[in-house]
Amino acid sequence: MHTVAKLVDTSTCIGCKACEVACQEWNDQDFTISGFDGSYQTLPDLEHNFWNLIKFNELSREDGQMTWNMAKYQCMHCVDPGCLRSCPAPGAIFQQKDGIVDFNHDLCIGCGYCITGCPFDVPRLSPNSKKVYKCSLCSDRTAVGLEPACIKACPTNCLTFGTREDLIQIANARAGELKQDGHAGAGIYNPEGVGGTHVLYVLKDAADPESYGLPKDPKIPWTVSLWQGPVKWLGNLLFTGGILGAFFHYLRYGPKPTGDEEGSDA
Amino acid sequence: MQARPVHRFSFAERAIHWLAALSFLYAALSGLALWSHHLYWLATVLGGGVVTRWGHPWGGIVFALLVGAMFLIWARQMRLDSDDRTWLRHAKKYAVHDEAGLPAAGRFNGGQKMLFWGQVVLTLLLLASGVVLWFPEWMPRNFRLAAILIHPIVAAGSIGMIILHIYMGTAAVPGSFRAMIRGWVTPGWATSHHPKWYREISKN
Amino acid sequence: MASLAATFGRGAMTNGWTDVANTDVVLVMGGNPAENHPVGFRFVMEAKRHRKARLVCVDPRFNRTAAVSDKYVQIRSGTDIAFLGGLLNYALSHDRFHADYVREHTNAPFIVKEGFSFADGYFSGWDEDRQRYDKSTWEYERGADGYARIDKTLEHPRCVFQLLKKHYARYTPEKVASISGCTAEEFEQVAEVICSTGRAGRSGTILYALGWTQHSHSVQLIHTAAMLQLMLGNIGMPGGGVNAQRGHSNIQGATDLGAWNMLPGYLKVPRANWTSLAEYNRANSPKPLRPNSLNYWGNTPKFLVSLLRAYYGEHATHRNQFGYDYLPKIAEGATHSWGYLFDEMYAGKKEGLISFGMNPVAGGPNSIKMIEALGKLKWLIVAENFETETAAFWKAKELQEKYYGEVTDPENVQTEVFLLPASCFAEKDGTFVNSSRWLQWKYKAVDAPGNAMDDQEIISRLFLKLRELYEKEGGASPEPLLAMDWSYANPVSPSLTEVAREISGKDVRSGRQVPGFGALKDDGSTMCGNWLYSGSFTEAGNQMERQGQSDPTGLGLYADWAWSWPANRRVLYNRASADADGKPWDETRAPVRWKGNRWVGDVPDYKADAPPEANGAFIMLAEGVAKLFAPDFAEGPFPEHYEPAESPVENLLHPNVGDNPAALKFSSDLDPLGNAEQYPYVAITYRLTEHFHFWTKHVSATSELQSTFFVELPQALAEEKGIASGDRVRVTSARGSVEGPALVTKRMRGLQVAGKTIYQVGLPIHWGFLGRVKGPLVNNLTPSVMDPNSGTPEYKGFLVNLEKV
Amino acid sequence: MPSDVEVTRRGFLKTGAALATTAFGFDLQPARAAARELKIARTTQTHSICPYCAVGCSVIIHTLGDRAKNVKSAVVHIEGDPASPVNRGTLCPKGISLKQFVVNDQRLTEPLYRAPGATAWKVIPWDEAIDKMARRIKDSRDRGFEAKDARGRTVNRLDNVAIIGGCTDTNEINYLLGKFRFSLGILTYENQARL
Repeated sequence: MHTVAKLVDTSTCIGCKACEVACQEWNDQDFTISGFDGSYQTLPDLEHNFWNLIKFNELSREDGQMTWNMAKYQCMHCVDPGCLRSCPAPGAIFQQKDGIVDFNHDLCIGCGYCITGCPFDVPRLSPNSKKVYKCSLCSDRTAVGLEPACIKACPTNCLTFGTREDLIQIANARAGELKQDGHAGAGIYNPEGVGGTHVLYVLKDAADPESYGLPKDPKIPWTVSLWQGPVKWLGNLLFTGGILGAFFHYLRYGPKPTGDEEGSDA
Repeated sequence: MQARPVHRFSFAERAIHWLAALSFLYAALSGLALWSHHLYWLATVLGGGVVTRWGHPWGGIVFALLVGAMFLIWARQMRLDSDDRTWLRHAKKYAVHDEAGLPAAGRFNGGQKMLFWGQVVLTLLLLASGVVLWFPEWMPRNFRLAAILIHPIVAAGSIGMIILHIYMGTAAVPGSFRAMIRGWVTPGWATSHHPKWYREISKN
Repeated sequence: MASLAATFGRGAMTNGWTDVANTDVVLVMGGNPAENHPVGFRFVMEAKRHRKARLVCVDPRFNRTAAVSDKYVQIRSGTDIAFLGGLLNYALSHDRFHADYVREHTNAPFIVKEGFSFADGYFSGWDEDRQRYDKSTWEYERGADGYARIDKTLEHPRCVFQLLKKHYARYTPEKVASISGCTAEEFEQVAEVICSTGRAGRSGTILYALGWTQHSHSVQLIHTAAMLQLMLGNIGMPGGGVNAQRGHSNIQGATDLGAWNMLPGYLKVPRANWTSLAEYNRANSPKPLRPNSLNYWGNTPKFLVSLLRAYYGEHATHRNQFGYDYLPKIAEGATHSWGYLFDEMYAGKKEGLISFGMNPVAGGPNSIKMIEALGKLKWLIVAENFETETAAFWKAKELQEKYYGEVTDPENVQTEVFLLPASCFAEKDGTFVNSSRWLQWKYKAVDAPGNAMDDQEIISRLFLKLRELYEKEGGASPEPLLAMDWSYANPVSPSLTEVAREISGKDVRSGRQVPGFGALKDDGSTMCGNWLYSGSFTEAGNQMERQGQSDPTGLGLYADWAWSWPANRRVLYNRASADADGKPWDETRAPVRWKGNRWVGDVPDYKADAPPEANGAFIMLAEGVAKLFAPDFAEGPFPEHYEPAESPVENLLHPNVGDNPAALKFSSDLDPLGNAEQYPYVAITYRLTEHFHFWTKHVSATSELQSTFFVELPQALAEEKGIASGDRVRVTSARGSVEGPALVTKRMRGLQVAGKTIYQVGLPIHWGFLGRVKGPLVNNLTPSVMDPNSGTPEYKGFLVNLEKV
Repeated sequence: MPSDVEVTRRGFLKTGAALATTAFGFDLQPARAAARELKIARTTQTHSICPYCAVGCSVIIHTLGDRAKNVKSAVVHIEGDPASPVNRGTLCPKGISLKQFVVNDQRLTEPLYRAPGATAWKVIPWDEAIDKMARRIKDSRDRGFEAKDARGRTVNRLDNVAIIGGCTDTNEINYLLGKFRFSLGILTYENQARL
């Protein structure tokens, strides 16, 4: 079965924030009035009710020229999602066959493990409902064949929606164009550390994703992997071993002699 | 011959112990529910996932407070002396009921003292890592990453110790359970398990 | 728009949004489309992606457009004419202009009368006493046949081409750099890219907006751009043009339907000396200046009479000159533009003001003067969706006193105010005309909330009540009012479809809709509310509703989508896309092609069946060709760099003439101008993509995106002043002051101008004392200095001081 | 807490198939149908044009109900119309939040009147507002109308009343406003186009 994906061509992002508002509007988010933090960015970071943020990165290059990198940030819909791996509530986080990683808030217990498990620091706990929220890739829209709201809104075709295979092709072609255009370092961002993502980026400087606000080499945190893997198995072993050990100890050695057996029932 | 009961645990000691035991049981079961999807049915039994997520930290807090109380009343008595160290070196003999040559135990033997100190340390670790996991939204990411590993490891260790403790306190050493329920033991029990203690209290 | 009309014949974006995708080079200057027209900007990105088009951005701020540009140059606000003049000079001196095009389609060969000159900042004819030009030397030399003389070799020393060359020879890269604050290298790099379109086979477009129109020399500035595009052969070409990106949904329509001193369709409101219809027609039907000029304005009588017939219905007869006398007549020399309106209001000469969806207090300029002027009115009527600063101007003192200088207490404001709840776009049908001149019909989706009323009903009920009062009581000259036709099926709330039919026009006798303005007559047998829109609602139905997708040329013309004025033509002046013989300059991008007996493709901007050599390509102009030399303007036939009215430096081209000598200035006590000693920094006002004007501060989503007014300033200046991002700063001009947090950025830098470091300060405009988010009115700072041709205020490039609070 | 038990069991039922195949796996990745319902599945769609800038984007206004007699329509969502060659369904942040412009508790719903010197608005009925305004306009016109100028030429003009606006309203309304202007003889008529 094909999987779906979003492509973000950062070389064409104008930071218009249409995707931000489209997301807010479609998902009927409550709007909160933000303060001023000295930049054009709407908020310093994602919020439980703000799932799609354009990060503005003002950089002056060595030759004195400016660049103003803008890139949309949201759930990456990892092929191997750290949130899902760390979630203790079965079914609260699930990965659809089309690759979308979504939350079922009926089942979410609000433990916040997914927040820690996510290598992109995306999910956010709502102080009101005590549940965790993030981009669902508009699974309600994609389920009926519509594109996600952010994709539809984007005026400059910076965002594209389609099958992951198609988008990887498009992204590679686009990176090739950028290379021809003098951006030798152009490439795509599809980090292997999480098995690839269903949100792909074209970057002018693929070696430096951090200049777009993207983590350089995201992986599921080793502590999460260790916990979900060996620690869990060893723990299971310990519990069963402990109980069985006690049982067989009793069979073999029996109770400790007390010295005055007859007094024990007094 | 009807032996005169020997007073071993005060009411306060027993109350604290059993409150700690109950809170530990709740924290452990609710924790195990989140430990593995295969044990998530425990959450159902305990009132559902949301309730479990809500109750587990509170259970832990209660347990930690009670461990604190135990620390206050028992810490002095739990100091390891040279006899205890010798005892611990020969703990294997104790396990197979070959107690000849083991130093006489005081009110608590070396194993019990180790359980005490082990629980004190592990509870502190559980408390610290647990608070981090309790409020992920306020915690730095590195803290959360550490806690997400430390908490289950420590919990597993703690549960392992308690399994041993329960075995020892019930089946393995008859009379121990009564000591913690009713507060007294027989002179024979005292003589065979804690002779040094028995000698001391008999003097008075 | 006044500029484009004079240069090309029509005051509108020449090409349209969809056409921008056809371009090879985009010059964005005086606009920030990525910020303010993001959806329109998508065609720039398409051109970049599919045609490898180069995007050049020239702006005082490194803005969102600059972020995706291929080349960015920072210049000082108000120096665009210098920069563009430099480009003209570069094209001419490097032979990078489209010579055949220039010869064929512009007035470059026209010979100018002897006596025309330019020296020391003045053209010939300056009248120091009257502070205006006598334009008698700015005329063509006429031959014996009465037509203008031309020299197709372009060698005659007084031909426009030679005069132009001489005029701009002063605009060397070094001069441009020292005026604008860029480097000569930066300028030349840009010039090379822009002028690469100066040949057949390459198109370049210019996208501009209010960064050009809001100067005291704005019309000349846009004329410079138009001249550049003509020199490069980019007018009439797909992917070419001078494309004004208009800021409001129906600015184009509102202008088309008559604002200021215009009737619908850019017919002039009569002047007092045009005492009869015949005199009006004589004065407004120009004579062709060349034998091949189609001179379309020669049809003025047909358009005016059809309009009068629509206005006055049965009351428009041969005997009463179709009601010509009912129209108001403007005194000679008078102009009733924005600046005069509020200056006279402030002087107590106006009694009442009716505002439909405008907010002068916030929109300015010089908000304090706006507020005080409104306080001198007897009554004010405002129809709006939301409570605006204008409707609530009397609250200014109470609501946000700290942002104002002295404003009057509410108790002392004697103006009676009516604030009427109007329906919004979704609550009524009707047409908006976009920047591309596309008339797009929309449908009503819901009822207006509460007792809000449709605007057509508000207007009609007022009109009918007034008519009733005049019928009952009489009064001053009731005739024009009683003669005005309001015989709609439902006069209280006319159906907009019915009004649209009236605008498009019909044959009075048959009652059939006319197919287009070609069918209009000057004998009263046709009626048409706006000749430009004639054909938008024909017997075949409402053409503006159409949603056809076909685009056979692949040039994005979309002839079946909505309806474009004039005559559903998509690319204006498209005849100029081909040479004298009708051969397209670029075979891959030909909007029209001559097929031996007719033109095919887009609706030709030409007679559909006239052979290529029959007429000039610019049919609206008496010359028949586009005007490089345009005597229409107040300050000269060629644009010259003048400093803003408030400038930090002297004019490097002619120190004795600094700013535009013909600029409109006012002398009330609220109109002081500042100098560079007191106010050393250049300020610019602008919009942000997150907001629309002063509307979206009522919308929570957009308020969340940018909740707070801020002052954008260069890092170097901030360091000098000890200001960190987020610190509260006060910006003061000679008119007033505003306060807000600083946004310190590397994207703006100090500019080296005439040996001085000049800093610029950016001020987004979107806040006020009402709305979900509030902030200062930036127009407290702006001066009431206006362009003499258009009356547009100088919102960009005025002087301020800056201090940390 | 029976409801929680129920919810949990429903969750398990939904994930049953996945459970069967990953009996001992810890990385449970159940696939299931989307839980969210499409909020515009059965709304009424109306074509419109964005009222903000002059790009002229087409939008689709989704309203509650199917225009049946007993429905009070309300805007539930607005998004771009893909049919338009201008925007092809895309919009800017202002356009995409148009719903909040239409459905907005700060909208004016009653005519308001402020008497000279007053410090607050007063709600007045429409009829009274129209009567009062017409009276003011007429009084000003009667005072200021100039039928002939100093040189005796017919000028039929009024210069003490002005109209501004229109650039955010439709052509048809601008046209009516023009008729209104010229019926009164008003000379000054400015709009945003020229600012």
